[in-house]
Amino acid sequence: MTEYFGATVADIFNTMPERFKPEEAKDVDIVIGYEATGEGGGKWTATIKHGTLKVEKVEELKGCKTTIHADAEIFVGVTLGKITAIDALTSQKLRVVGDARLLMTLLPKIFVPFTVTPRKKAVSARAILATVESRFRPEKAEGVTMNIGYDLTGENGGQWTLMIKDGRCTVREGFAEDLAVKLIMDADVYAGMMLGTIDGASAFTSGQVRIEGDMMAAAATTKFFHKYVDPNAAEAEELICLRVTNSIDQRFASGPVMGRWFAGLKEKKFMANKCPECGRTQIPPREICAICRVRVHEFVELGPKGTVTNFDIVYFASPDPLTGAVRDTPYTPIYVVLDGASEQDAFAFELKKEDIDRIKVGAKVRPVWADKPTGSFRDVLYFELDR
Amino acid sequence: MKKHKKNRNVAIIGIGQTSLSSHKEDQNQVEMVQEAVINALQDAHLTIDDIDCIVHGNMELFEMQFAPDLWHSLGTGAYGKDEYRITTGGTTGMTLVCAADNLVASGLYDTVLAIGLEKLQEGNTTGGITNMADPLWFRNLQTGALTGTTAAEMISEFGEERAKRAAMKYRIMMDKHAVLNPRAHRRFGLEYEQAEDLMANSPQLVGELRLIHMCSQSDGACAMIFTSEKKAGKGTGKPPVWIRDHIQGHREETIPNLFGAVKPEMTHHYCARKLYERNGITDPVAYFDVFEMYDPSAWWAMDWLREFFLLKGDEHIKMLERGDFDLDGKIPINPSGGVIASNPIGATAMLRPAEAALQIRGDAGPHQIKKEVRHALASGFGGTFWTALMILEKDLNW
Amino acid sequence: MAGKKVAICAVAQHKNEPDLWHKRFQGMLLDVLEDLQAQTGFDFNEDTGVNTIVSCSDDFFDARTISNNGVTDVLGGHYRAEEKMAQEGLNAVGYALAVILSGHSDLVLVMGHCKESQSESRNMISNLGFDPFYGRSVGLDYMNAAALQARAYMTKAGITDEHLARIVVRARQWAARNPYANAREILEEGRVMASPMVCDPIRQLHVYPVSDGAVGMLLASEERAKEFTDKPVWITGFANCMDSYFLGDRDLTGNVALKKAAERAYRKAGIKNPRKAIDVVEVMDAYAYQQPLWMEGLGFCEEGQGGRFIEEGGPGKYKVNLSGGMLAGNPVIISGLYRAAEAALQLRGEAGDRQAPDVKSAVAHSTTGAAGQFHSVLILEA
Amino acid sequence: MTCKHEDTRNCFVLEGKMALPNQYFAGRLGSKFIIALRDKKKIMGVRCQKCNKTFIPPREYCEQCWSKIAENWVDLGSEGELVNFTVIRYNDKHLPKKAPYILGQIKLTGADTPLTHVIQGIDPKDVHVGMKVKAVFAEKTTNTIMDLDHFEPV
Repeated sequence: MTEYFGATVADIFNTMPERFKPEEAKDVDIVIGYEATGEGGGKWTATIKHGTLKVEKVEELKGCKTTIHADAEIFVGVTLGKITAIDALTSQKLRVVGDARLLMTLLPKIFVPFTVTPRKKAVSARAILATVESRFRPEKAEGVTMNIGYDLTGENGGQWTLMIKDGRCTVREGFAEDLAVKLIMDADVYAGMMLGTIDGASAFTSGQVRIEGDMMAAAATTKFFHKYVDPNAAEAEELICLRVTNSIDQRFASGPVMGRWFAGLKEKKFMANKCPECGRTQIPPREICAICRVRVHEFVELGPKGTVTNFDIVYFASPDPLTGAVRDTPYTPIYVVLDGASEQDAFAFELKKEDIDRIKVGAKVRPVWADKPTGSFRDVLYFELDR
Repeated sequence: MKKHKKNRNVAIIGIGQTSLSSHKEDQNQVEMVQEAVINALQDAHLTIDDIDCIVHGNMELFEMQFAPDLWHSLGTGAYGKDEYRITTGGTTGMTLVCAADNLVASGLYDTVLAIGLEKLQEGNTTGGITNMADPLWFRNLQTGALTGTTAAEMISEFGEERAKRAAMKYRIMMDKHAVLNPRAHRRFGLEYEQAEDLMANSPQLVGELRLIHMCSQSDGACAMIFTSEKKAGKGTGKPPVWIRDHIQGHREETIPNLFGAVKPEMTHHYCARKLYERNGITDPVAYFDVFEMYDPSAWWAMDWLREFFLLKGDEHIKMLERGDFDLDGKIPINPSGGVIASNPIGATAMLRPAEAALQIRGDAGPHQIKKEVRHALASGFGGTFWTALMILEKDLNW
Repeated sequence: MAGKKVAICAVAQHKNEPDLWHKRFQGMLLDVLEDLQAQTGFDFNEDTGVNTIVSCSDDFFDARTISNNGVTDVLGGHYRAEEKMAQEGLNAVGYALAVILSGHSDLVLVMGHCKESQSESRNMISNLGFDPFYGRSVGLDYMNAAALQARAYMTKAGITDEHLARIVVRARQWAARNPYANAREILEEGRVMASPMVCDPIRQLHVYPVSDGAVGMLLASEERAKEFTDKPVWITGFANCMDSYFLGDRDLTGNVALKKAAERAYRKAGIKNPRKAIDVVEVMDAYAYQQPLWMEGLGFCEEGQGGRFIEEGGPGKYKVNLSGGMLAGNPVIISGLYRAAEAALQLRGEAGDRQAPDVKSAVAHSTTGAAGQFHSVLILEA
Repeated sequence: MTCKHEDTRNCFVLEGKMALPNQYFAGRLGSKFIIALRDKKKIMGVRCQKCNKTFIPPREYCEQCWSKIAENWVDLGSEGELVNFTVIRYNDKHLPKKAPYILGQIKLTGADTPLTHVIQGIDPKDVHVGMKVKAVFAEKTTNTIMDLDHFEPV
């Protein structure tokens, strides 16, 4: 199949089950359809239900809640992060029928990202052993005299001894007579351990590695050497990225003016303040009237009912940067000139979900208050149509 | 109205940009800044020793870097020099140019380098913008930074079909310009034939504001060098471009009062009116040869053209429909592709006068306007509807 | 520049407080604005009033993206130009000077605010002023960076723990006379020397206290100044200078940046010998050791002679920080603006109990960054 | 004016936080520096031939003469001299160690500029300028300068 960026479209779907995080998908019940067009393309469905995943290659996309469509190259590029998803979506090179938010929210949560492992040239155990002398750290092996034997089995195997003495390390083929410890394993397991693709501890517990002699000495040897660096790894440049959440606690002062506003909410009242010069009612109140540039002292109660002057229907909510949570859409912020307010000074709040379909400019609305207001932004639940 | 006066004339003599892209993993902040600074110095045929003063700006809560100019000084070349850091949100880049203009005109400094930057990839753009809102009230409402009200108003004023078509034509025109600009971030290769499809199928964000209408999020930096009339043209590389005048108009932070039953004069309109008045410009459309506008979305851009050019009724839509804003039109808008194509926030508003100056010099590259550009307008936008507006001239003859 | 072209017509300070929990920035700034208007009667008329405001605040300290956005109205910035100096506030005065000299505006309002008490730790904020890989991760912040500078400088200049105590005691004595100062309690040397080490050799009482404040001033061109005051304070010199970012690249005791900034500012003001020409000095001494160090940089003391300077009563002789200085508490972002305001009051003869006789010229200094990476110097004359 | 008297009856303090996720890039040069530290336990500096100075941490250009020095890597060795220090006696979230800990400026043998880093393995009261120290590398990587965990007396 045709490769793009070192992977095929099929690779993405073949690796899906192993990349799936069932614990994150416990509450998910969805069928997602994928269509990659052009060379190397095809159609797949992913059925995710209560922590289970079924991936199928299909002829037709049927019964899908959301379908994702793109040219095969775009498909692989976006999945690998080589092509910016939002750009592909903006230019319609990637299309989503249904809920486009899945790309940004659900999918990153329930799947480990798809990556391509660059095909490395195999490194032989012999080549790694050839670097042992140069990786030796005499400062860590002060006063140590020890011979360590490696019995590497399999096709690329052989027998070697590492001899540590007088702050030097030499490697020779075959076994020396007084081995402190002998490590027996397949040569490929040794190579894997040195490259970091096989975990040493689990290789030992699983019996892939056998140790004869002084167990403690075997454990101590690792610190005598610098880590082996794969010479082929240099082909893919590593660019360091540091991910960190910077968080500083704050104490925001209300001051007397906003303090009065919140005190009003506690009594289920909208307390605006009124400019002594132009009579404008500011909601929420401000210390000054920006237009007349005079301090505002007088508070007046507005509403609680009002007239809608403008509204928005939000279909796309950005995820919370810290939690990744996304609020339900659509939701509708409305702009309301409350009864008694000056006509340019609208108040912004959210409309009750059930009223979204019937909202229009000029509609009369009323606030719905929390049972027990505490003087916070949660005291008003939403506005609803006044009928 | 007082006439505009200036202690001495100020020229733009160097312009440097980095590429604008969604990611720059291979550079840290300093290195990105330095790339723009070196490009500007080369453009001006100057060395860092020729610079008297640096003006730096970005929006530091995006990168979460406190007093970033202090670290960035490694790349800005501020060591041993005077330095200012001036920021005003989205308008920052333009404010830096205004500041450089003031600093040179004051006589305190002869040659000033201004640098605006943002590395949005290093931060969280949405979170950064949410932190703009008052922590006591609006930050908790989380109604978001996007609004579809302009779309709704244009639809009600000009009819659904015409309004939607206008916004989409503007959007595709911007992409056509961006395709010609090798530095632009998003170059999709959109065609006008796609308009219908995009109007119907681009994901909806808020009301009729769709994903395709919105600006990008980019990494990048822009540097510009300014000098006095006396020094301009002496040993510098490119012909000077003159800053004639600039104006800034801010607004109180409360936004809902823009959506009441009556609307206040828009800051764009206010600034344009004042700026033209004090410079004796009566017909801006006839006067200017190009306008680099800060256009965060296609809907806003269409609406704002009417404000900036002090037009009435549907004149701005007619102009778009006639092709007046095209690259070979009467007054081309954003030959660079605008903010819709590239948006490294702290540099975005500086890219407007930078690109306008390139047009005046005639060396913008593939997106150069064919006819001669003598008078250019550039705008910045930010905060809670803040405006910065600047007039650039080819000749010192106003 | 030379000459009296731009004047400070009025200054207003909000009292510095350790925790203004009941006030937000807007309220603090409005107090300052009303004070300035009461003093001068200026307005915001489009043609004849203030149409350019240079503010000073910080996004981190305010915890707000675009910190000036929240205060545009109380600065009078509605439909006017408002530019935020995102550096220490003394640079706002320097930039406002340029705005007037350029001809762009003939009146500029400068307004700064900061509440250090709002964040849980100002050291956490300054830690974010270091680069993410080499500086933040080892825990650098402005206080421990200052401690590194303190040790190096004290060794070089022969400054003892006792000298530092003397500086703090003197600062508090003057602060007690300054109604705007935060820490006004008189201290004994013994108490300073017994205060706990926070970051050797810096003790708790060597550190400026956490402070909330706001300060403003009205600047006018030569032609307009007389409309607003009969006691103009002229700005005759301003300059600033940047040193290297990495602490290791720097000579922490050599005042490289401050010397250059001072030299450039003095040159503009036509000052050859500051010791003779300057009557009062306001330096931004966030930590006690900084007072003699900055005095060296400003040219009032030979390099490396800070210890002797204290012994010989240099601070008294040159009338350093009659306000109590930053050691009495100003927020870090606007401490220089307070320095300039206090220097202006001295020049106007309005400094109350802390007034020095016959003040004709003054220097105000500020610094930002770790261990004084960046310095600003303002020269004022009556 | 000092402070206007206000009615503070309705005033309160809202507790909140400023918190955002960031991802910082070390850049190509910085990555090489950190990878050398992490994988090879080598502390590398960059040398300006013109100014005859070797700098650490790395930077692309020499700030003094503005020449490109990015690839002039020099192995600085892992020992040096403590040229300055402070004992941090307060605890705060941004500090990598519990107080009291020593923050020092260490001039490595091959470098001209000292590096600011943590000193351990000595009582704060015994630490002194001029002490010889050596690098101790971290067991676990953080991909920062803390891959060099601290310096300790030789």
